[in-house]
Amino acid sequence: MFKTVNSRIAIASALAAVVLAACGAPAATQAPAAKQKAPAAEQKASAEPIIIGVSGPLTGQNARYGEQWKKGFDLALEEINGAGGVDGRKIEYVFEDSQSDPKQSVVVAQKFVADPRIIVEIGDFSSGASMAASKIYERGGLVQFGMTNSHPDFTKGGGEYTWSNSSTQSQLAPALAELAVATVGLKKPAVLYLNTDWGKTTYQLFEEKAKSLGAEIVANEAYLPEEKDFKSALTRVRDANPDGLILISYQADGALIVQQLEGAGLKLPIVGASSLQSPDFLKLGGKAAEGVLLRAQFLPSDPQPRIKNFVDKYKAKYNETPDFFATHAYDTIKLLKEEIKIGGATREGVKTALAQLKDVPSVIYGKVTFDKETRRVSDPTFVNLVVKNGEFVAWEGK
Amino acid sequence: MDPTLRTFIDQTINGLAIGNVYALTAVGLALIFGVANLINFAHGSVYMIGAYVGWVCVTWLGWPLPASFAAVAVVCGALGVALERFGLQGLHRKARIAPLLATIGISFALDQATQLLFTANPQSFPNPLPAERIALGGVSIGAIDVLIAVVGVSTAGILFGFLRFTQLGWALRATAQDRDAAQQMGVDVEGVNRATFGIAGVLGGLAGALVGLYFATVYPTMSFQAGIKGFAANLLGGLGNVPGSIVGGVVLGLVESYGVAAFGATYRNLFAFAILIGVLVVRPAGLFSRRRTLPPEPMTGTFVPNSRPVRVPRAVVIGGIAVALCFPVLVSDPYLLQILTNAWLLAMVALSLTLVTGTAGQSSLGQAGFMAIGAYASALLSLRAGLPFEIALIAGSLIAAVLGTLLVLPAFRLRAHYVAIATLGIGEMVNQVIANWDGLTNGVLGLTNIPPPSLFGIEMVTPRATYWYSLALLLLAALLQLRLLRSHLGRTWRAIREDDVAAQSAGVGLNRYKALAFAVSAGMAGMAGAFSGHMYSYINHETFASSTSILALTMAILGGMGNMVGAVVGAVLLTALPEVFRGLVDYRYLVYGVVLLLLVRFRPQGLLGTV
Amino acid sequence: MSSREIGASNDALLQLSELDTFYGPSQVHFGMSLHVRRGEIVCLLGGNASGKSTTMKVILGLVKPRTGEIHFDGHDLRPLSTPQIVRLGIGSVPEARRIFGAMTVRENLLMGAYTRRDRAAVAEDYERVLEIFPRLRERLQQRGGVLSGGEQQMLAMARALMGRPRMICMDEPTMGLSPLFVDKVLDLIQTINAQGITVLMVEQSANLALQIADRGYVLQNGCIVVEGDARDLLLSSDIQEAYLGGQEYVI
Amino acid sequence: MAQLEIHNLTRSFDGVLAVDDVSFDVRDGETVSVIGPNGAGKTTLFNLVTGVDAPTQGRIDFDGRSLLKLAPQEYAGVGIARTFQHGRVFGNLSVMDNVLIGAYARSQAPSRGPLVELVRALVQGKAVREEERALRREAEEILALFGERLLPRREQQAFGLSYANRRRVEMARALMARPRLLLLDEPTAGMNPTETREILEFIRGLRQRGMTILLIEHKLSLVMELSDRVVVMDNGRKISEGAPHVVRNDPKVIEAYLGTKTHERERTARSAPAERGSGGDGI
Repeated sequence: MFKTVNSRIAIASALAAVVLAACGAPAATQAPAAKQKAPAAEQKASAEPIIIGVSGPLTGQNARYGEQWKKGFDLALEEINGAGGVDGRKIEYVFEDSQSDPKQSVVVAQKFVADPRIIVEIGDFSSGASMAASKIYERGGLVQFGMTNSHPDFTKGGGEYTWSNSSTQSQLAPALAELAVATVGLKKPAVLYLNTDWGKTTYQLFEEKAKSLGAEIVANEAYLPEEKDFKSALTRVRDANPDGLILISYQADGALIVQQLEGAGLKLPIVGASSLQSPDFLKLGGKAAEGVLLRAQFLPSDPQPRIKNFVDKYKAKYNETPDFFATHAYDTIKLLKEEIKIGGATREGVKTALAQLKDVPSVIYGKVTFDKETRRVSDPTFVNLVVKNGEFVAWEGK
Repeated sequence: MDPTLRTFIDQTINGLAIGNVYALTAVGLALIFGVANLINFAHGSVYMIGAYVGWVCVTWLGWPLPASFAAVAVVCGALGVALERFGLQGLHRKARIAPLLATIGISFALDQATQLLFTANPQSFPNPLPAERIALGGVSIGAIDVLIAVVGVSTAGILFGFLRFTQLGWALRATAQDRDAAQQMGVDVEGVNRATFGIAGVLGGLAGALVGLYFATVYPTMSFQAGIKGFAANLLGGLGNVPGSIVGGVVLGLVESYGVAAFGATYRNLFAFAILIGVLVVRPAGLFSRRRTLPPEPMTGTFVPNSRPVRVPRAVVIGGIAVALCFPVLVSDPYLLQILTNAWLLAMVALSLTLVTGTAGQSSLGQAGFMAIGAYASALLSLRAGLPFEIALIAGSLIAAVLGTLLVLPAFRLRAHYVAIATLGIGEMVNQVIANWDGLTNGVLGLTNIPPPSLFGIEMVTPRATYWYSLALLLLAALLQLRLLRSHLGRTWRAIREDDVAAQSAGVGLNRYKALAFAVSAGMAGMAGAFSGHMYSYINHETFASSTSILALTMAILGGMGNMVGAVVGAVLLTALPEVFRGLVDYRYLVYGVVLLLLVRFRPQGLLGTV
Repeated sequence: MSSREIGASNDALLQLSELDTFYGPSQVHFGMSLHVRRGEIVCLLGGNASGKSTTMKVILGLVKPRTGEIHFDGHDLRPLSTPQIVRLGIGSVPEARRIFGAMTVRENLLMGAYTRRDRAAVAEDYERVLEIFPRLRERLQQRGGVLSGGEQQMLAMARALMGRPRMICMDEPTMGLSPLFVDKVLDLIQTINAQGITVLMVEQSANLALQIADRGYVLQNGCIVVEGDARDLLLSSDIQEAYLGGQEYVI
Repeated sequence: MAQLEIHNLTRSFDGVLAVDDVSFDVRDGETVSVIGPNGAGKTTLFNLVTGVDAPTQGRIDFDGRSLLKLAPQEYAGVGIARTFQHGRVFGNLSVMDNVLIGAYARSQAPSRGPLVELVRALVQGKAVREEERALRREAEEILALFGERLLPRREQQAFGLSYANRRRVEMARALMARPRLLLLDEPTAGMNPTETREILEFIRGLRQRGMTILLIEHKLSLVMELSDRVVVMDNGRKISEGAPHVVRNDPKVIEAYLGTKTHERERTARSAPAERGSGGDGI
């Protein structure tokens, strides 16, 4: 039954050797994940591509967000590289899976920092994973560009190397309150919010603004990200007799809530945060999503050319309507391209160029300019949407 | 109708519906535990696959519900059988920890395979049932509630009939009661084993399909929560007790529902685990145990494998340490340094676990909770009290030691599997409390701007500095642990692990040594957590998730129980493997799961063997 | 087949030859041999821990000997699994009865017929067995675990009969029973034997077992030390010596 | 003077009497054996005496102190050591460590609080090292009692030992506690004649050195050779007690072992507890 001791040591040490050897390898051998189909004629043989690092979830609990990002990236790069790239250099990205786990995002951060080809980093997805890596990016002099990081302290974590084009709650929440209280006229709303840094901050800012507008929040229910059964919480909401429901939710949980409303005996006007704006919310919410109002940042069916062009191209490529995350990813790549044009394809260049950007076209915001103090988008615009016949359409008031 | 009464009835219906689903999951686990004496960590994955099969049938193929459910039953039944045949067969003769680990590997592989096939996006599973609701007085019931009730009750009925009136059902019950006697009746117990996994697969798959339909969504990660809740329900009713599991599921559903009604939805899991631990403490064998149990046979050769540990020559260990110390001089790649820094920190956790689980025999799945306590204590002390890093780190690990031990105290009367589940529950509770205790922990917003590790006021922030700092802490911890293991204390702990009854007869009081083991272990895990927190500069309630506990257990088992060198080797391997497989991108956790499974198959006692 | 055992014959239904059996490092059988002829009642006697129960386990394939041979009706049993051996026609009344306590008496009985597919004949046997054991008929729907020790013993025997075995191995069928029940059980064993079923029984109560047996073996520390015709053994003092310790301890 | 006194000990399981009103004592320096056929209640009796199980009625006193209030781990402290029926050794521990555990109750380690113990284990000062060295010497002396059986294997893990050697390790562990009463549960079960003979000689040696022993054993020849007195049990009751040669010729004992030759049986009608199947968690 027992092998000799020597053979076992041999196995163990062989394994260890393989692992360590392989550890050293991937940095050198890993090919960029993006596959470009630019015509050969347009390529300059000598030009090295410009590389963007992406740290995000491709496996694990949040893998679906990483998948959406990829779609947005690929579409944007197809356009940019199809048009010859920047100064004749193609842009590519390296997507490293972090599972949105801080243990792995710091490893990825070190990997990117150490890879001189990488001039800017995008991600990570969750606050825990992103902010654990911020200091590493700051020390490495590599800009960390967050797309989903609305945590109020995110852009403080890595000093002037941390930027984000995610609108903050301080912008979104008051806008949401204005829609719900001032426009729709809810005086006694109930709020359901996701118990994460995002949901909680949004709720607190919403409450502040709603009160100042004269509304009283009769019930507030926080719920965990993995929650699927809202019936008990909704029964509590029902007992508070609200005149409307505010959803500070993501797509899947928001859809579950609207579906379970009827079961809880609730029929109320619903006003949701922009995060609900996704084909998934429509798909998962089905009929129950009809009539939900959103304070959102863009409307896919908006006839404005900047939006229509994007949505059409996206639909042609993926046969689905883009969601908030894919659109953000698309926007971000386009934005970074502008930076590179101004500041050059270096890390320092990216940092300085971000502050100089002015009115960069964006699908979501229309035009983006960064606030140099907060390193976030200044004055983002919002639109009101309503779900009608399974689609988001502009809401023109009652 | 009186609104309070109406609320109560509504919450009861909610609880019954979700409890029904818990019960279906728990029954499968109970059958498997009864027949194969195994906690099946892959059961949640079977449940998830059931949901996907149902979704494919209804939305892609357009099949009616009954046909779809039949397909779910067939596919998941076959999956259960395959799981036993390819993943576990032959392992049940090995130490019990081996098949447990094998099921963890299988669940990794299944979850990842599903994600590759259907993407990670949640898929819409529209409910084909009529939307009308049946009004009963002031409350109303939807068609889906009725469906769940019908499927739940009829499945329980069919299962009852199967167990009572069919030959295979008898064989199954007979095998669960007395394997040897069943064999003497001519029962092919291996076949019964397979059949049990098949039936459990059917039940788990149906539960998954029902939940998919109930919430109109299916997604690959639905497996973990389902598995945990299934265990909880099963444990409430008593491992291996089928009717008990049904009641346990319903009780859990109701308790959660009433708990949410009283305190809010964020307390759902806190409630579930609190009730679980409560029941474990009061009635360790479940709510319905009848048996007054005398001390069972020793765990020797059953849970912890017997093995001759590989004697790693001292020169190799010292050489290894020397190489580790010199590594940053030779290699400057911060990526590699960060991987190894992570490996050293996880090695500390693996060491802490191999002490309490490997050496003292108290299987812990709560190390992440201890890490979180240490991290928050240290971060808060340096943020709010302005303590220097070194002091905060030590204080943090001491607080983790004391709090951790106090939390585990009620679980001291439990044994083997039960300790594992109780500590898993405790770990989850720690994170839930952190998320809900805004005043102290800043709630879900987490703690930002935690000062980086420093030494005598000098910040240690470069990859090399953190590498050496964490390695030094690891070596210090290892040295302390080695000293403990070489003292009478190590001997006493190992004696308790091997045979607590015999140890007692030599005069050893068990609680004292369990407490000491948990204190040292929690302190060490707390230190690793504290260092990580300062290194990350930001922590929240999700930073130290339960998956870290399972990872640490995997490392300890892989290295060999109680084997310190093994724990470090396991930590380095399991930290490095996913990095090695980075080139595989989406496939890496699939490969990781398969590698884990293979390692268990060929070296169930761990790479370096039990000490 | 070994020719070393005295009295080994070609009409033996069961033949054990030169068995060495181990539990881990501990040796139980030391070159043990015995045989059972068709239609016989053979009792295997011996004190506690002499290796009797292990002999039963070896025959049923629950424990495999390290060396030696086991043949039943021309079949080599060593490579066969327990269910395969049971299918060859060996029934068992295990030590401590091993009733399925959470199953009803009826279910226990039908478990005995687990290997059989001839449903009509099973139903016939079911009635027949209940005629032999009328006590069980009164308790058909009760759980096996609530029966008294004697009733459990009956159930175990009835369960073994349900498999229509050619031979039944009984491990201490009288253990822990009151005298009244002991008589009853012994009578029943004779009844079973009269129906043409060969019986190998392990017993500690030598005087009782030898009253109904044709032949007997005495096992001590894993070796057969005495064997012979039941009547001769009953009269000889060898058994008492073997049980309570003779002058010479080491054999 | 009687060291261990058992008065009217009774243990019933669901109304079935496994041990029924048993009384006997073991005096200083005496070797007393308990014998009886399978199911006689010996194991239950042993479980009661060792504190693993609690009696329904009756008293167990040791040196005039009741043992019933003690937790299982407190027995070692009052001077009672035991071995187990199936030989419970610590499989993954070395022979030496197995034996050293035996000295636990009389070592310095547990005498102060757990924190002091932890610190002492970490620091391992002079006193700690001295004690450890002394205990090791003592353990080697005890191992030497078994000749060359264990001493050369003292650093081997116990699970790899032969069965007989594991039993020897168990006995060495019990002796290491320097007990005043040694409880041996079938010390030669599963041993071959030569090994049995060795154990017999070993126990005889202990006896000669004045050890008080309570022995449960199946090999009656060994019991007859070793015991000062023999207690015979059948169906939970004590049916005979006395010197070995007296008990051997007691007709009641012969009948209990061999069964009656006639049908006039005098044994009390009583069933032993159903060992299996009662109250399984019903699948």
